[in-house]
Amino acid sequence: MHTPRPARGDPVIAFFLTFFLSLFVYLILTAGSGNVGFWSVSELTAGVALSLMTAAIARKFLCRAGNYRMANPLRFLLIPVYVIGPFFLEVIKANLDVAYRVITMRIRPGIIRVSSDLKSDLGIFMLANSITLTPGTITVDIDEKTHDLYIHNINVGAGDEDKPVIPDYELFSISDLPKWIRRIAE
Amino acid sequence: MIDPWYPAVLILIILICLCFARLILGPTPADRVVAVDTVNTLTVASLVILGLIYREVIFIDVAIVYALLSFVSTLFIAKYIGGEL
Amino acid sequence: MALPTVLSSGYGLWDPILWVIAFIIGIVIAWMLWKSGVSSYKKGSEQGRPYLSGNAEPAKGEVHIRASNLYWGFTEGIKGYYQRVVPLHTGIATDYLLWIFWVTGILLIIVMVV
Amino acid sequence: MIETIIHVLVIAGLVVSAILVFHFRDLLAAALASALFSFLISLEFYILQAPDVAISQAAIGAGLTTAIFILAIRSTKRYEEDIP
Amino acid sequence: MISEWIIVAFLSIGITFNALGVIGLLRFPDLYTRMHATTKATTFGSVFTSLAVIVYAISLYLNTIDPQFIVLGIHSLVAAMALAFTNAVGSHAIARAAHRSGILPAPAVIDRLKEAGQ
Amino acid sequence: MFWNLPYVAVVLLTVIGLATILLKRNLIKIFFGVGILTSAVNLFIIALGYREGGIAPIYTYAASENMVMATPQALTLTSIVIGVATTALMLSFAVIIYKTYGTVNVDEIRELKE
Amino acid sequence: MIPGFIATNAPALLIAVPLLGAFLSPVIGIISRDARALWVLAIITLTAIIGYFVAFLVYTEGTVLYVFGAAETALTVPPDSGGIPIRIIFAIDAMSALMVIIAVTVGFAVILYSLSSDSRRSGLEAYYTIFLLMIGAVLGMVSTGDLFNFFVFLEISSLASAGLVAYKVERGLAVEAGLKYLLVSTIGGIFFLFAIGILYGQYNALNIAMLAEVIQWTPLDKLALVLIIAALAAKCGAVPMHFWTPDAYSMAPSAVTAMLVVASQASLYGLFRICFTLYGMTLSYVTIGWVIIILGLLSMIVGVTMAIPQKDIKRLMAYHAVSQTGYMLLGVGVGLAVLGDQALLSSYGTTAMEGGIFHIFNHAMYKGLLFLTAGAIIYQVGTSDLNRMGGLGHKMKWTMIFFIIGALAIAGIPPFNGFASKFLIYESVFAFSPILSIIAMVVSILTLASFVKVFHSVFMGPPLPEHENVKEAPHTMLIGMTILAALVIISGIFPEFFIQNLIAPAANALIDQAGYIATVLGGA
Amino acid sequence: MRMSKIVRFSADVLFGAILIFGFYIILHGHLTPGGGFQGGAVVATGAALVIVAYSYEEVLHMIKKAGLMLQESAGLVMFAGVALIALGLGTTFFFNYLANSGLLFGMSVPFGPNPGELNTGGVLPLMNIAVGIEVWGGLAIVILYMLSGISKAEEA
Amino acid sequence: MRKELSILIIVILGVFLALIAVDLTFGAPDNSAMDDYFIRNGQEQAATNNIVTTVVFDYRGFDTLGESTVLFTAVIGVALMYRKLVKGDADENE
Repeated sequence: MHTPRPARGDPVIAFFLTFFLSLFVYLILTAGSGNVGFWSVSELTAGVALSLMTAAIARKFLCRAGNYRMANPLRFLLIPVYVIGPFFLEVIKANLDVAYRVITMRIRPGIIRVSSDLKSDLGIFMLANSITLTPGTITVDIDEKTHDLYIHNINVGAGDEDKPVIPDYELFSISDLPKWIRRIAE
Repeated sequence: MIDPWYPAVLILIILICLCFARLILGPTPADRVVAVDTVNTLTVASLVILGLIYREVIFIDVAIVYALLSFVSTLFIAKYIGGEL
Repeated sequence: MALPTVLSSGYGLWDPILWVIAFIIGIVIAWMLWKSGVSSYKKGSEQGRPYLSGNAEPAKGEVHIRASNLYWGFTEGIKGYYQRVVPLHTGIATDYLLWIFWVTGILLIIVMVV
Repeated sequence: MIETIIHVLVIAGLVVSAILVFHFRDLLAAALASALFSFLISLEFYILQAPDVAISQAAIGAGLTTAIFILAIRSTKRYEEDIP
Repeated sequence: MISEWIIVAFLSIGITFNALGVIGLLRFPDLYTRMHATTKATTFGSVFTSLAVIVYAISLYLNTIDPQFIVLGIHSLVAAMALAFTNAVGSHAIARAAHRSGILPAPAVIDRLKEAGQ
Repeated sequence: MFWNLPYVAVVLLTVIGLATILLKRNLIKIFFGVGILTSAVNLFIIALGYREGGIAPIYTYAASENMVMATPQALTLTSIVIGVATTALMLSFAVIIYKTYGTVNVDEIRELKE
Repeated sequence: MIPGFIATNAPALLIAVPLLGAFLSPVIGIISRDARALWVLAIITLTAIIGYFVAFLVYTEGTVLYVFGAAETALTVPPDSGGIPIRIIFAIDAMSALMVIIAVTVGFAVILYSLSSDSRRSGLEAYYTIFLLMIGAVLGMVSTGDLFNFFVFLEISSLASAGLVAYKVERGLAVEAGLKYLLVSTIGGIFFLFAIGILYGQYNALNIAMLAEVIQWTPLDKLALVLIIAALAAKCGAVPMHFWTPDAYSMAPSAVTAMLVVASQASLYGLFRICFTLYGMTLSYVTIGWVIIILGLLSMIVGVTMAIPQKDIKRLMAYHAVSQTGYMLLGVGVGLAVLGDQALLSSYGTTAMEGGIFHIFNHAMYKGLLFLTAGAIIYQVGTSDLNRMGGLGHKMKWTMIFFIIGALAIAGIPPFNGFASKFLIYESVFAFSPILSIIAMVVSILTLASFVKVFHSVFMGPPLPEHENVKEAPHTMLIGMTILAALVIISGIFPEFFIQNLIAPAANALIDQAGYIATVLGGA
Repeated sequence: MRMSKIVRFSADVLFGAILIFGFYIILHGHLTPGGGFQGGAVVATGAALVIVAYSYEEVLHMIKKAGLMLQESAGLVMFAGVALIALGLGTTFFFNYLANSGLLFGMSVPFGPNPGELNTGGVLPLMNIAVGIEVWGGLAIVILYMLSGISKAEEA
Repeated sequence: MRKELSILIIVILGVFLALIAVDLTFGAPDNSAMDDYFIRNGQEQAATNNIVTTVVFDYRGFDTLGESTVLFTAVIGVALMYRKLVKGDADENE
């Protein structure tokens, strides 16, 4: 329940972070409306106004944990790279795997415990979603304190059932997704 | 070359109808939730394609609303099943 | 301002002013009758007490005839009717709706056929 | 032609999900079927060229009505009693 | 011309995986394995059908410089992203809820979560 | 007849909704029936406004002389809002009733009768 | 004296003022209780003034038209539309004006009464909000000339009434009654919407006048008419769809009950408006007329006989409300049944309709008065069970006098207004069919009998020991009752004044379908 | 009870996105499908997302019932007020006095297919905003109240 | 007994409602004068591209006020149901 209290200057950062993110979303949604770049003047004005409103309302939500590492725009640029690059490859492999198992029904399910050294909310979140969308694994539960993930694996590797905890990078075969996530979020 | 979009939508709708089987059979509510979730995903896909078929750009908004909001009802049901509500 | 008072239905007439006058006359007559009563009556004395064949007067609350005892004869007289109609008021919401649907259905049959 | 088949299938799904709402004893499952019904009727509105109504039905039927129903089921009973 | 082939390829990939997901939903023995099928395969398939739409939009935009196809492409992309995002979180929520409500993976070889007693 | 498909669906949905209302005894289930009935009416009104090959009544890039009618969509929007408002109120009634009566079976919610 | 734009826009303000008052009342309620009471009082007074002003306009200058969103208030048909009204039109003719008068009068009296009768309770800001919404909805229902608009206001009044019926949440019973009412009105609303869809699908119009001009008598029209009749008759509590009436009326707070009577009558108004103005001569008036007459007869008989054995004072009065609704249906139904025959219509049909419509007015007044006295009794005694009352005549003199006035009026004893309308109904219905008239008289006698029972068991007898410290009702409650009682007496002593100036124009407005169409569509 | 950390975080992220998306739908009601009611429902669903992800006690700190009620009233008053201004201008209730006037939202639109421009529509965007505010408050407050019923039921 | 009556009336109503499927034609409305007017003039009169919004807020704006009021009423009703009770509420209980 206890969340770290944000420092003094932080609400301003939170406000502007929310503002720019929502402005970004708004501009994406209204692209193609006019001549100033892709946008018309009225759309830009409305976008700024609405984003200010959104920021006023939602600023407490986006940066709830008081973690402002994401205020660095370079990290945002990494996210699409991550999604299009290694993550996408994993997803393709995952789907081929699922296709294989759907057709052959060769499964060996079990719930295993995976440890990771990720600490930030975003990192855990990205790891959990990556796990859910990649080969044979679904995040079932999370240990709120140690941030260990409980994962349902459709095909538990031989010998894995004896280990109490499995490190996270063993789940991914093509590339080391946890490393990427660490680079983005930590 | 024939227009590929309509057959695609047709197959998606047929798949939606197949999901009914799991909805009827599903032994636990959780299975049914999974079936409904699948239907949502497929519906969003078909909405996007239908929007293209009708040559109406603005129709895609419906798909976005759909994708975002079905999530909320899924969460409500999941919270209820998990006994946390 | 001359207010028209006579109510006419095409078949009969009704003048409330006449009626009020008659009513007032009736009240005057009643008042005169009341005036001619015994003048030695005193309020609160022995004269005001009810005479119940020499028995003691029951407590105040007992004298009052409660509502459910009124019209016992009437309800008993058309008991057959009440036995049919009262159970229709089941208090179940869907029964109310069923009635509405049946009325709709019967009206449909009537209107469509006629 | 193919449009007609799509239309028929959506309507068939609509009717089937309505029947499922009628059929399920578990109110939670009925709520799910009702949510599905909302999705499909929204799709039907979409096919009938009414995107405004489709958005409205998706937002209301998919998101809020289901949520309200779940909350109400949570505060009352989950299973329907057997009919005597 | 080449765009048409890409579109058809993407569409068929998308539909194939959607179909696989639904077949998995019907065939697999218990909840968690079904969720494997539906979450991954249908998300992937739907993203690919959206990608087909996006490719179509791009190809049309390159032919006719008409901003409506930008809108079409971007909105389809947003829909696909929203879908991927919500599906992953949603299936996690369902899995967690199912495990909490006592549905155990039927032929499981190991269940650490149950051992952990959560 | 075959082309009247949405109307056939409306009739079927209406019948299912009525059946849910009348044959089920659980209040929440009855509300589901009301919801189905409302959706059936909405579908009916939308289907009234459809024109073969028409596009949505929104002027955008798409050019077509043939637009489907706008008024039914406006009416249906209103009707959907009314539906959700009614549902919310009815469900809160059901919750309160469950708190006081301990049941949501309509056969047992009949303190008021006769 | 009145600014010009208020005068021209009075019909819009008639709805806008109570709605705005309702929207703001939760905010005002935060400030203080007195501010809220003052606010509600100011709003209802303003509404009443506007209502009387609109009615005055209608009775002096003929039908008032108001087109929402047009450049001018009376521009019903835009010049380039080819003779089709495209916007929502308020067409307030004499019948609507009568209902407006009823609604604002009862609303004013009831709010005055309610200011003290409900002051001890919680949730008052919401309570007055819904109350104002309900009054606004009734005003909207009676003044609109558009089918879908009518439906919207019908739903507002349903939801508001249901919320108010369930106001005494702590009893559980009240919520049950509210739920039943809400279910019935929801189904009614769905039927009504279905009918609107059918009519719209055939004729592509929603305006009543426009529809009336083009309507035929196809099977679909028959279906629509039956759905509308079922929905609205259920909403106004005609037997055999009256079952919600006693539940809802007995469980609602008394002030609400008095207003519920008006809301029911607004539904009744809708029924008449659709039968006469929308369908008019096209429907087979004999069939529909007899349907309405039979509904009315059943209502009269079942209502009054069910009332006699009741033990709850408000439940008894509720059954009487059902029974009195029967009179209105009977009177107007006779008018409808002879609508096609001009000779019969002028010889007794019009009189019957005048009786029925006058009864609407009278019923709102005396039934409102009776419910208010019942509320005062319950407020002071703390129970609504007749068996536990008695001897209150010594303690609550004014309430007793008002009760006597109301009871004599409902029983049709001269010189109160109930007699006047019943007299018209008896006389004219006797010419139509003597049996009906005799039944109506018997029902009237039974009504008197059951009110003698109430009077005896509440006010007569020795003072009961459990009611030692019962006092007279507070002043605002008495003021509310006084307004209604005065109207009961005045309209009883000068019935012909009311008939000639209010009722006869209303009846003629109902009959004169062609005039309505010409006024609405020809105003361009 | 609150849901797992992943869901909570996604609710936090999505809340802003849904909010801005709802505003987009509200403001573009006169150009694209949507409008006040739909957008308001979307925003209210965003509030429902936060409500479902956190526990009732936490939600009470984040979202205030009184504020939502005020918001609802304010939206409706604004809606009726925008319509009532027309009376002061000598026209009728609900007259679209801003359309084609050149003022705010007052640009004219040529007949026929065109992509649309935000600065059009007269009073319609204002009404859309008003209805959006109202629906947002109303639907969110319904869910909050239903939730409060549950927590009361557990106390008893 | 109730069950049989219910099924019978459902069948009757279903048969009569089937009239709409027989008598109306889907996809080709008989009359469309009012809507043609909206589609022709709505865009210019209200300066709006979305005709549905034009109808909702301009031509039938008053309905929308009513619609919002319905929602408001329901919300206030729900608030009334879940309100905290005070002592004065119990006064009129039996």
